[in-house]
Amino acid sequence: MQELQLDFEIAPAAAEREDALQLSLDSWEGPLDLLLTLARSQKVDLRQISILALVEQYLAYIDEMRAKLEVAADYLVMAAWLAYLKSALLLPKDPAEDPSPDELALRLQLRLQRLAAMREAAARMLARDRIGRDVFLRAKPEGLRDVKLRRWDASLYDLLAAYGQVKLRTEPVVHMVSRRPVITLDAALQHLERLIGIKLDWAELSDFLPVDYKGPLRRSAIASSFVAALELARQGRVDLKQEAAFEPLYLKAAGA
Amino acid sequence: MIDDLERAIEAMLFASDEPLDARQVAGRLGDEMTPGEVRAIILRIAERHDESGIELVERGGHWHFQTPADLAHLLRRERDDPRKLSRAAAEVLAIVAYHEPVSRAEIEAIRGVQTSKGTLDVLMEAEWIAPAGRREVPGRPLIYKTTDMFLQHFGLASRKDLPGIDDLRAAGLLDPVDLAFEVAMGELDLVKDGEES
Amino acid sequence: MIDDLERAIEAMLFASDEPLDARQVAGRLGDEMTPGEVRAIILRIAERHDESGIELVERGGHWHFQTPADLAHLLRRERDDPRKLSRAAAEVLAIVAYHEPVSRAEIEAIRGVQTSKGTLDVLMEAEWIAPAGRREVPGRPLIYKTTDMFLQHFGLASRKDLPGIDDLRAAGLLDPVDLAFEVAMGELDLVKDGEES
Repeated sequence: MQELQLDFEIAPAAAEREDALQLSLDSWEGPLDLLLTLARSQKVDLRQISILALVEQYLAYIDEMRAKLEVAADYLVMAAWLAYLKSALLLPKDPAEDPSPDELALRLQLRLQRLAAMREAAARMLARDRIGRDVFLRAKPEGLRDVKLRRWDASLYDLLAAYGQVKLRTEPVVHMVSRRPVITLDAALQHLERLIGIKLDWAELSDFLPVDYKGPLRRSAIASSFVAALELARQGRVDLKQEAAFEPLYLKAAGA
Repeated sequence: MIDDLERAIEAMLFASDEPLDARQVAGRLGDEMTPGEVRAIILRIAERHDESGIELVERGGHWHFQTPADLAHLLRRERDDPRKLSRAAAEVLAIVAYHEPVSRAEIEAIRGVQTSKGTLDVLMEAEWIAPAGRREVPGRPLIYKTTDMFLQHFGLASRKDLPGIDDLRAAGLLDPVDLAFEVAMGELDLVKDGEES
Repeated sequence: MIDDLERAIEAMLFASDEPLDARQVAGRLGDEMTPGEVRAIILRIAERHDESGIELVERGGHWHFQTPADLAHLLRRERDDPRKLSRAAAEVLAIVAYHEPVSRAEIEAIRGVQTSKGTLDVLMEAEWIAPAGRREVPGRPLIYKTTDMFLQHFGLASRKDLPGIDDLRAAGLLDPVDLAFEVAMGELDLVKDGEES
């Protein structure tokens, strides 16, 4: 893969790679970054680098740094791990060891390759023709605009109705309760008392209602007749029966 | 084939944040072009864009790109956004119509509730009411009246065509049916008024 | 002679302060053009501007006019200073672009270092990357992808144009280390098997 020098726009700390070894650790984006730069100094393809040589370079570099200043923990952790790797690579192979030092070295190499690939990709990306640096847009485009024209809707009726309300609101208020279609308990009692003598056998409560009661009137009649039936039962004048909850209610004259 | 100089000048005029004259262009090119030579090239560029969706125009010796005026409607798209007038606004409008000219304080006295500034703004935006001077009382409040647009919108020849109170009663608009409900709705409108302002 | 439709579309693209796609243009024209038909006309306009000082380019399906890169030296001014990126930000941006969608943990696995919150913030503020949902793994980490603004800024018609992305993919360099490791070990085993037989 082609090696590209990092774009000049990349932070100055990274700019002087060749002299990097003279710089402080602040120049590095972590131990892997330092390792990659050291690997690059071997001037070979990352696939062919000597991991052992790389480990030695890193350890030597960190030692040098530690003499001068405090080295961040993650660089030391890496150093310890690399020291372990180095000894494992140098010792006679132990087939029982898992993972083997060769596998660890391979993993390290793969990581370095991946970081190197992204570092080059970043440089190539930054080197593209960028808006504001290489290519330019119109400084003051007219712009496309969506203008909403608000239109208010109201009819003359709305207007007059609104005025009517204002007038009403400010007039003295008189409450009137309008008459609603109901069958009173008294009326139901009278009706039921009259009919109970005529029907001899069990009959459904609804059979006692006049057929011309419809809608709300009929509902009212059912309610008041039911209460009337309970009242007559209490007085011992009718018997009631119901098979189960919500089943039709039957009644007949008591003792009939 | 467009030559490099013409390309360069075209790009300059395109990217510049203000119109450029021939002298400025020549200066930026940095070589020995005279403003006259630059001008000749600019005219060539303008001609090339003739009849297209881009035009290069001269204003007081300075050149800039713009979109042709006959295409302006594409850049500014207007869309109707109809809205139902709120009940509060309808009430205020009715009061102005029946009692004009009225001040805001008078409107509030008639409505029996506070009127937000937003409600009057809506009616002025609709061009149904307009300020009609000031009442010569302490504080000199602004007074409002209805407009010709108002008469037009509501199909009235003049304000005299507004039905009188007796007409409203005859039309059932003053019936106290469901008064409580209407009052409740009025209170809802109050909440809306608060939001509008 | 350029027809009216072509003029209209050219004017729209020229006047717009952000890149437009064929669907937006069709919508604004307000008649029965399909995005495909609009696109054909856009390509015709782009071709007409070829080799001139203004070019019409496609970025992530959106089109805009810009100056050609080879004229940069004439147009570049000191004030034209695109956002400088730190090395960390440049790397993170590349990782998001080449691996998207990626989680922060995945970015860190490649870089071998923690990513400061500020780095992602800078890239999100530039609107070059944006959250793209969550990875359905334990912890449901947020994942990031690049935006159309990213493509525009770096002059990419689409992500396929990212420099060297095909080579990187073919070389397995966009695969995670674990996967690459399995592959490498598998190849080793194959070699060993071959040696044994």
